Order: sequence, then C-alpha cells, then structure tokens
Amino acid sequence: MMTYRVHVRVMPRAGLLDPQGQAVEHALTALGFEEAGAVRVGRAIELDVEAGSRDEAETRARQMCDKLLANPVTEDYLLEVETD
Amino acid sequence: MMTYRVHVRVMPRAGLLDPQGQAVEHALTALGFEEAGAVRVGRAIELDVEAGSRDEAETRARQMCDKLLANPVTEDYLLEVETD
Amino acid sequence: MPSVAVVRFPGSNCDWDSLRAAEAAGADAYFVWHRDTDLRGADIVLLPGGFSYGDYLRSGAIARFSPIMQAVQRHAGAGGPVLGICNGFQILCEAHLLPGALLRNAGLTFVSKPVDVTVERTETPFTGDYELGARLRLPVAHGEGRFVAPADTLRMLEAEGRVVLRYVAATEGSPFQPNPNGSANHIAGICNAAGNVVGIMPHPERAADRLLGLTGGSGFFTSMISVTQNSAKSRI
Amino acid sequence: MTGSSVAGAVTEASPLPGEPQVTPEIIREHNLNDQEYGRIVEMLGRTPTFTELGVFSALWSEHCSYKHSKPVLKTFPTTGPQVIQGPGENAGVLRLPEGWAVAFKIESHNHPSAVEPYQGAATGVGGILRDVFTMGARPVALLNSLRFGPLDYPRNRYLFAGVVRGVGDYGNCVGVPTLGGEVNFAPGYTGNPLVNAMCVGLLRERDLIRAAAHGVGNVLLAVGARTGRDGIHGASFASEELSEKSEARRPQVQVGDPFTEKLLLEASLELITSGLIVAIQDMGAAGLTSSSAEMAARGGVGVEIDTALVPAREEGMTPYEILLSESQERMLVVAKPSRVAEIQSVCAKWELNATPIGRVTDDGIFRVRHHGQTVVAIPGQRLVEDCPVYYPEAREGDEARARRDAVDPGMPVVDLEGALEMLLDTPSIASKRWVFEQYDSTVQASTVLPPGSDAGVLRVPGAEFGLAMTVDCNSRLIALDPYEGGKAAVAEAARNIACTGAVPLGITDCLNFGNPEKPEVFFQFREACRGIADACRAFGTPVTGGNVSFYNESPTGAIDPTPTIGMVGLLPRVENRVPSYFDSPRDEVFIVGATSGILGGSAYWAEVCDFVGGHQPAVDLEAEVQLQHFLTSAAERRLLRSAHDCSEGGLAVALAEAVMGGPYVVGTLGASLDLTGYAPDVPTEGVLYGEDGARAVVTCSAASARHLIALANENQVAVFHAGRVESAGTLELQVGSDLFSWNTEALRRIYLEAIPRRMQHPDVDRAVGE
Ligand SMILES: Nc1ncnc2c1ncn2[C@@H]1O[C@H](COP(=O)(O)OP(=O)(O)O)[C@@H](O)[C@H]1O
Ligand SMILES: [Mg+2]
Repeated sequence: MMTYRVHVRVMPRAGLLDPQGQAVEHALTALGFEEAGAVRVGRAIELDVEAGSRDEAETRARQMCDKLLANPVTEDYLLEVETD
Repeated sequence: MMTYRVHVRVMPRAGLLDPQGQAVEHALTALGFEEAGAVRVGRAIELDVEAGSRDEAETRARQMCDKLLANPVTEDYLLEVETD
Repeated sequence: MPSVAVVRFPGSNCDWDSLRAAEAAGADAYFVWHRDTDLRGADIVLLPGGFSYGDYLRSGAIARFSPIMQAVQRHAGAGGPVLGICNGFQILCEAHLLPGALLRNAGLTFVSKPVDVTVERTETPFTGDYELGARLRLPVAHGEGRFVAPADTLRMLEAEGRVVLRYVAATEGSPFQPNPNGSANHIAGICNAAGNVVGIMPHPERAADRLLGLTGGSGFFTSMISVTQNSAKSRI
Repeated sequence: MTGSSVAGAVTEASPLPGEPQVTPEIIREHNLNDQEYGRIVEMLGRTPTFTELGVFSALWSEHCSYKHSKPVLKTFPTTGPQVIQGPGENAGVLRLPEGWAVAFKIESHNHPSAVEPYQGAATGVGGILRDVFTMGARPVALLNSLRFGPLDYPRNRYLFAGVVRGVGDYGNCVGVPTLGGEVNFAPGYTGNPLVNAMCVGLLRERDLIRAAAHGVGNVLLAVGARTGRDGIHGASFASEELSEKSEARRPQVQVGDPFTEKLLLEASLELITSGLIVAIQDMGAAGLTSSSAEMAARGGVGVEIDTALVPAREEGMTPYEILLSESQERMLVVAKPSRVAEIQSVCAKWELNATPIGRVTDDGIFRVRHHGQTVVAIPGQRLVEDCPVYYPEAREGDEARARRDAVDPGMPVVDLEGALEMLLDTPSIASKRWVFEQYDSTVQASTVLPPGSDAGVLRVPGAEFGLAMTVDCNSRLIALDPYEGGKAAVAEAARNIACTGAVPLGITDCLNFGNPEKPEVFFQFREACRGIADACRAFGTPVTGGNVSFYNESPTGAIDPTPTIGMVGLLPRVENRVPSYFDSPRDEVFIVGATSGILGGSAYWAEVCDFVGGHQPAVDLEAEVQLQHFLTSAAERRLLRSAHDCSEGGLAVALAEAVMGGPYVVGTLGASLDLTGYAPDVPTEGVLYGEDGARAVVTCSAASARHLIALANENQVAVFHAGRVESAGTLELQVGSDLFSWNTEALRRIYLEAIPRRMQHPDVDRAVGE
C-alpha cells in the first residue's frame, strides 16, 4: 500500500454562465491586467489516496468524483495523481 | 504576443482549519472511501494571459494572484502555465 | 389528521419553522433524524431549509447520502408528497429527485429579502389551494439559488408545465428585481413529472402569519392538508 | 524536581525539556511589565515556567483582566428588579413575562477583522453566539455595529465588503436572524475598523446555568472542534523559540466553522436542559486557559488538566500552544463522572467529541500536566483576580477642547434643500439595505420588525409579549463631549426601542477606545462611561455586561471613541408594535419634543459645511424619559400608525425616512408640512438639521389625534401638529417664508443607492473569487 496525493480540478461546464469568473475577470481588468481573459473559477480539491498502485489510486479518485466531488449536471473535472 | 492558458490553484494555508476539507473527508469515509485522507478544498482558477513569452505570462499571473486571486493572509497558490 | 415528517439534517435551521407551519395548518407533524431509516408512516415529507453539513462542497451534496434519503426516495417513488424548501430544494436536485441544480447567486452575495412570485402550477399537493397565476410575496434567503439545467431539460420543464413558482417584478415603481439570483427562466420552484415532488427557493413557512407581515405562504401547508384528506376520503 | 523553584516556593512546576528560558526579553514579549512580573514571582515564590508565563500573559492581558477599566466599570448601575444575572457571567440575563428570560451580550472583534475581515467578523459572531447559548439560552437574534474609514478608499471598501460577508455567512448558516445594527464611516477608523457583534437569546428562567465549576472530583470535558495553533498568543516569537521550521505552520488567523457551531449550539442546549452537566463555558479569548481558570475561580475550586489529553488538530503541540490556542467552536464542560457516558452520547448524536481532559480539585490550584509532568501550578483565585489594576491619568486633549469651542462652521457647499439630498447620500445616514440584504433576517419565522426599523422586534412563539433590540452610538458626539455623548448614545438606543412601543429593559455595552495609557483617551473613556451610567440610572436600564476594547489606534492616532450601546426592550403585547414609516394617506403628522436648533456636532455641519465641532445640544434625560413614556403608552393604547426617532440629520432626515417608507414599500407617499410654528425663534437650518434628542416624528389616524395630544400633555411632552400624510409623492416643508419641496421617489433613489453605488467598484472584494 502506498499513499498518492491526488489533485482534482472541478470546473463549471463550458457554456454555463460563470458569474464568479466574470467578476474576477472584471476585477483584473479594473486593476490594469488587460491581458487577462476567459477566466473560469472552480474548485480545487487535494487528497491522499491509499492504493496498491498509481492506476488504482486514479480509478478510486475517479469514483469519488463521480459520486460526490463533482456534479455531473453542471461540472467537469480533471484529475492528476502526483508523481514523486 | 501569444495567448497562454494559466491554471491557478488557491489552497487554504497549511495549518489553517479547513472546515470544507474536513466535511468532504468525513463524507468520503461515510461513502466507503476509507482510503481517502488529508482532504483540502480550495479554488481552481483558469485564465488566458496575453504575453510576449511564457515567463512574462507567468510573472503577470503571479502579480494577479498577489493582488487579487489569492488572500495573502490565509491562502497559498500554485501556478502553472499550459505548454502547448 | 395527516402526518408530516420534517427531516432534520445536521445544519438544518428551518426545521422548527416548517414544523410549526405544518401544525398550524392542522397536520400531525414530527421530526425524523437524518440517521433514521423510515418515515414512521408519514403521509407527507418536508425537507426544510438550512445549511445541511454546512453546505460544504455544494449545498445538498452531502445530505443527499443521509440514510433517511433512501426512505424519502421510496416515499417519492410511490407518489407520496415531498416538499423541499431552499436547502431542501437543493437536496432534492442533488438526489436527482428533481432535475437541474442550484448554483451560487449571480450577484455572488447571499440574498435575504421579500420577492414576488406567481403560482404557475396548481396540480401539486402543495399548491392546490392557490389560484393559477396567483401572485405571492415570500421571503428568500439563500446564497445558492440560481436554478440551472441543460437547455433541453428547461424546454421540457416549460412544456410539461412543471414550473411551480416563477419570480416576477412587483407592481410599477417597485424596488424588486425580477429575479434575485439569476435563475434560468426566472424559475423559483419546480416539480417532478408526476407533480408529487416539489422544490422551491422561497420560504412559505416564514410568510404564514399576519404578525410577520406576510401571509402568502400558508397555502403551501393548507394545500397539502386538503389533498391528503381528499385522497383519504377517495380511498374509503 | 523543580529546577526553577526557589526557597519558599508556593507551588511546584517544572519546565518542559527544551522550552525557552524565562529571560527579561521573553517577559517583555509577553507584555508583562516589571510590577506584574514581580507579583507573579511573589505569588509563586519562584520563577514561573515558560508555560506559566504564557498563562499569566493571557489572563493578565487587557482583554481578560480589564486592568485599566475595572474601577470605571464599577460605577455602572447593574441592579434592578428585572436583573437575573448582571456583569461577570458570559452574558447578562433579564426577566421577561411568562417564565421567560433574555440573555444578551455584545463583543468586539476589531483587530482580527483588521487583519482578515471575513474570518475576523465571522469568528466574532461565533464567539458572541457561544457566550449566549452557554447560559442555556437559544440565540434568537443577532445585531452588529460596524465602523470603517470612508468608502472612497479601496482598502476600506475591501474591509467593509469582507466584514459584511463574514458576519452574514456565519449567522446565516447557524440560523439566527440579524434584526438590526448600524454602520458608520469616518476617517478616524481608517486602518482600524470596528466590528461589534451582539447576540440575544431566550431561555426559560429555570434553565439558566452559570459557568462556575463545582464538586471536587468532577470531570472537565473538551467538547467540539479539535485544538489547532490558531491565534496563539505570542506565537510569532514562541514559534522561533520552539522550532525554526514550524514558523510557517503557525497561522494567527482563526477560521470559523459555523456548521460545527450549529451542532455545538444544539448539543449544549440539550446538555443543559437535560441537567447532565454542572457548568459549561466557551473557550474564547485565551482559550482553554481562561475558560478553565475562570470557571474554577467562580466556583472557588482548583482544576487540573492534562494537555496531552486535549484532542489536537496538529502534531506535536506543546502545553503552551494547547493552553493558549484560540481555535473556534470549542466548549469546556464540567460534569459528574457518572454522567460522562451520557454526555458523550448526546454529543455523538450531534457528531461532536466530548473528551475528558481533567478534573476539579480541592486545593484551589490551577494545575496543568503534560503526560503527567506538572508544567503549570498557580493559585487559581489570585491568577484570575490579582492582576495589578491601573488608574491612568485622564486629561482632555487640547485639540478636542479647541474643536468643541470652535464657532465658525464655514460655508455650506449646498443650499438647505440640496443639503437633505446630500445627507441622504452620506453612507453613514443612507439606507443600509446593501448590508442587511446579506443577512438572513427572517429565519426562525419570528421577525416582526426587520432591519430597517428603528429597532428590530421579534415575537416569542406561544407568548404574548415581544422583544425589541437595537445598537447605537454617535461617535462624533462622544469625540466632542464624551460625557454628553455617552448620555446621547444610551438615549438614542432607548428612543429607538420606545418608538416601536417597547419599554427599555437594560443594556450591554462595547467600549471601543484607543490606548488608555494616553491621558486624552482615558479621559474620553471615563467621561463617556459617566454619561452612560447617568443615562442608565435615569432610564432604569441597568448595565448587564459588555466588553472593553482598548488600543484601537489608527495611523492617524486613536480611533473616534465608540462606546456602542446594545439595548433590549419589552413589548408587553407584540401585536402593538409600531412601524417606523408613514403608513397611509390622511394620517396626521406630529412632531413630539422640542428643539433648540443647536447645530454643534451635527451631521449637517460635518457633511455640508465639512466642520466637525461646536457645542452639541445637552441631553435632557428628564425629557427623554417623558418621551419614552409617551411613546410606549401611545403604542399600548394603539394610537400610533408610525413613530420614528430623530437622530443623525435631525428633523429633515427623520421626516424624509418616514415618507420614503421601508426598504421594500411599493408606491410612494408624500407629506406637506408646516413647521413655522414648531420653533418660531430658531433659524431654518436649525429647525431642519439640528440634532436635539428627545424627539420623534409620529403619525396617527384623524380619529386618534385628540387622544394623542391629550396623552402628550399628560406626559409633559411638547407635541406639534405639522400636517398630513398625502398620496402625492412629494415632501413639502414650510418654514416661515421658506418652502422646500422634494420628490419622494428621487429621495428614495439617493437614499437606497448611496452605498451600492460606492460599492460597485470591481475592486470591492479582492475575494470576489472566494
Ligand atoms: N450592520 C447592520 N446590520 C443590520 N441592520 C443594520 C445595520 N446597519 C444599519 N441597519 C439597520 O438600518 C436601519 C437604520 O440604521 P440607523 O441609521 O442606525 O438607524 P437609527 O439612526 O434609527 O439607529 C436600522 O433599522 C438598522 O437596524
Ligand atoms: Mg443608529
């Protein structure tokens, strides 16, 4: 058994209004960062997963996302297992 | 000028209480994911940055984090510029 | 006397308000705990407002897995009336008893104020006592009340007349925005295909008493009583 | 065994291996002066251990020991037939009808909010909620009093937005409605905002529980959240001493978890009403140290704790850290050993841990062990009560006197008609809808008069009576004349209560001042308290508790002195509550109370003439009492359609607010009023904008007018019939030959938009993304 650090990014589904992203973009521009655009704001989740292998860790993490961490109706997620 | 996609992860500073992370960990365990632990929940921000070079994009993105995207008192951030 | 089970999750905070409103309408109302596994033969189920599990991750996302929710699923599947108010609505969506999702308000702040809504469907156990198109003033108090659903789902909801409450602008010169949270199609409440499961963001239990200034909400509770009594009669 | 003990040691304790030596530097870093340290050595008969030093520095801090304020606070009236519990407990308690009682308290969280507005404000609300429910009361209302620098500066907008969000998110989640508050903006608060949170709770009198440890051999349990390194006193230096690398892991910021608070609330009330426990107290400022030491002192017993037993959130926490941590959402419970199992099962139901960490002892010593080794042993009573008390010099500052004696306000920037619009656009006077719309004000389905009224009013399910509450303080008046200003703050609170028809019952106070070691600051403090005490005596509203917050210093010096008054009142029949706004056309409009037209300290001079100074109107306590009687008896006889007090902005602003109506009225009213006869020999600007107290604008039906006038005469209050409410949407005021006219809707727009307009900046909250 090994411990893997897993990083999950849960983002609002493309096309769905993202008021937070808009507000941040608006604020960035107001602060003089005109070069910023297409801002999206989502959730970042980090966790340890005990598993026999990297692949197993990833599979389990996917199950966690499908069941709880992401809402299939409105969100997409990306998953990375840290390599050490 | 090029457009770079930047990914920012803003996480609660280590040692700070993370009630949301606690609740998620608790829920995962209740759902039978005993192998999950040390859960932390933060924000994931994605944005385009127009810049002359990758380094410049990263420098500007850092400034955005310091000024707006992360709370210097309670949060740490990690920054990645997408390579294409 | 119809029996009403008010489900208490850790973090529910409109549990007493809902219980009292149901009792005032003449129900035999009692609490069931989220760890319970049966509803003690309730005719009607109320999922009250609040912040179940702190609304951490997504409102309703964790409460959905409470043991009691399986009993609620069975009750709903058998056509039993279920009303989710505010956090209760969010839980019903997360549990897929209702379509769509409730996201952070478009204004990004918590919104607590009275709003005007119209009753657009009276064939539900909770709106039968209202006139179709009736205009009610009810308080909202939520940070995540923006209803969203895929375009085809929205079309279906409209086509099947499953929008129960819709935000409207009040009379001329009124201070009300038509929509406090940016909901798609100004939707404030919907029901499932059978019409027995209803979710609404406004709080009728806070608008069922003259002394509190607003009375438009009592119909939700009187309706559910009449319905169950009639269906009881028809069974005899 | 006690390396550090000297001949004649009173108690024995030994340093942990590797803990810092107690050096003069360390002593200074603990903010203990020579006199205080001398008393410690005398008390122990030896050098304290490093951990003991931490304990002393916490309990002998200004916040816990009141060493600069004690003598002054003793001058407050604290007794009365309605008082069940005065100062000294977690909250004051007053008697209500039908076996009910009200517990209430106000607390400041200024410095944490200056560092981290969101968490600072949120944890401030959490702390005051716990103070109330540890008395056995269910929190039924929150209020908040806020002060910031002007909204023209991004930092101030950021602080304002973050604080309001923090106050809202916490109370909303726990499910306690916010019924009122106040917000003020002035340069004096730049860099040092004030965040005062008040909580009101209801209990059956028989369920009252006090935080006094009893019963030798009884168990101490830690209930609720685990203990982390949050907000450890002096952690900044201690961390270097204890371990270089761990520095980064030692945040000062306390993070609130309102979800756990809600569970803690329900569990605590269940434990109290079921009679399972002996005593309970919140682990607030100075955490485990103050809660255990204070509970022991109140009960005249000793306690013994093993810090190794305290559930910790992080690895390798030292006794020093565990004792001084200010992690939120924790309670300390005292109970009979035989009850522990039942207590743990109640807590388990609410998903909380209850862990035995120590016991009550008979030797009166505050003793702390770590894995058995004694690291703290201090005589308990003396630890809590023998901190040196100081009587600082008090001398009025010269520029304060100069400001008061100044005569020439200079030229107004607009005419008298434009002045009203300018005042309504002033954030301190403008509608606070932008604020209270972020607070759930209707949860618990008992809100009878919501924010936007003179005072918040709630009903008690199953009871006839209602409860009114408000917080008030006009710091401009305190700065100019602390004694009169102190009286004025209590008078305004009482007026706000009486306008709803309620009888003022008692107060809690939050005394926010600068550095008390400055003579001019201590003068403000002493005089303001004298004014508060005199007003409370006159009104029969005892002080039941409160909080002192010193050392509020902004870059430009001390903050404006701000003794916030939180008051509760009783409405014998809640359905007699009186709204603050004109109700229906053709109602008769009366102005109750007289004016001298004095403009000293007025908002008119401050905003329109940019002049803060002059002599303010003296507060006539007699007249205030008569007005209160008039208002409450008029409400009792159902004579009033509306009542609104005159405060900042004077009569003109009060009339405008009454005409504009509540935050959500539909349609607009108007009024055409003739004030010519009201104060014939007072100049027009004084009539419109003077800020004499003891006044209110009231309306009644034509039929009730006679009775209202008769009642006013009975109570010897001047009553002037000014005209009628009209359906036409204009406010017209005739004063002698001058006629002023405003469009009600236009005034409303100014009044409602003043704050949102300024907060539209996208930089409002660096945390828009949060
Ligand atoms: N921070 C706040 N939270 C809740 N309500 C508030 C706050 N600030 C102001 N209010 C409400 O706005 C109204 C006007 O406040 P204020 O100008 O202080 O009135 P008054 O001068 O009569 O005390 C009151 O009903 C008050 O309760
Ligand atoms: Mg006020």
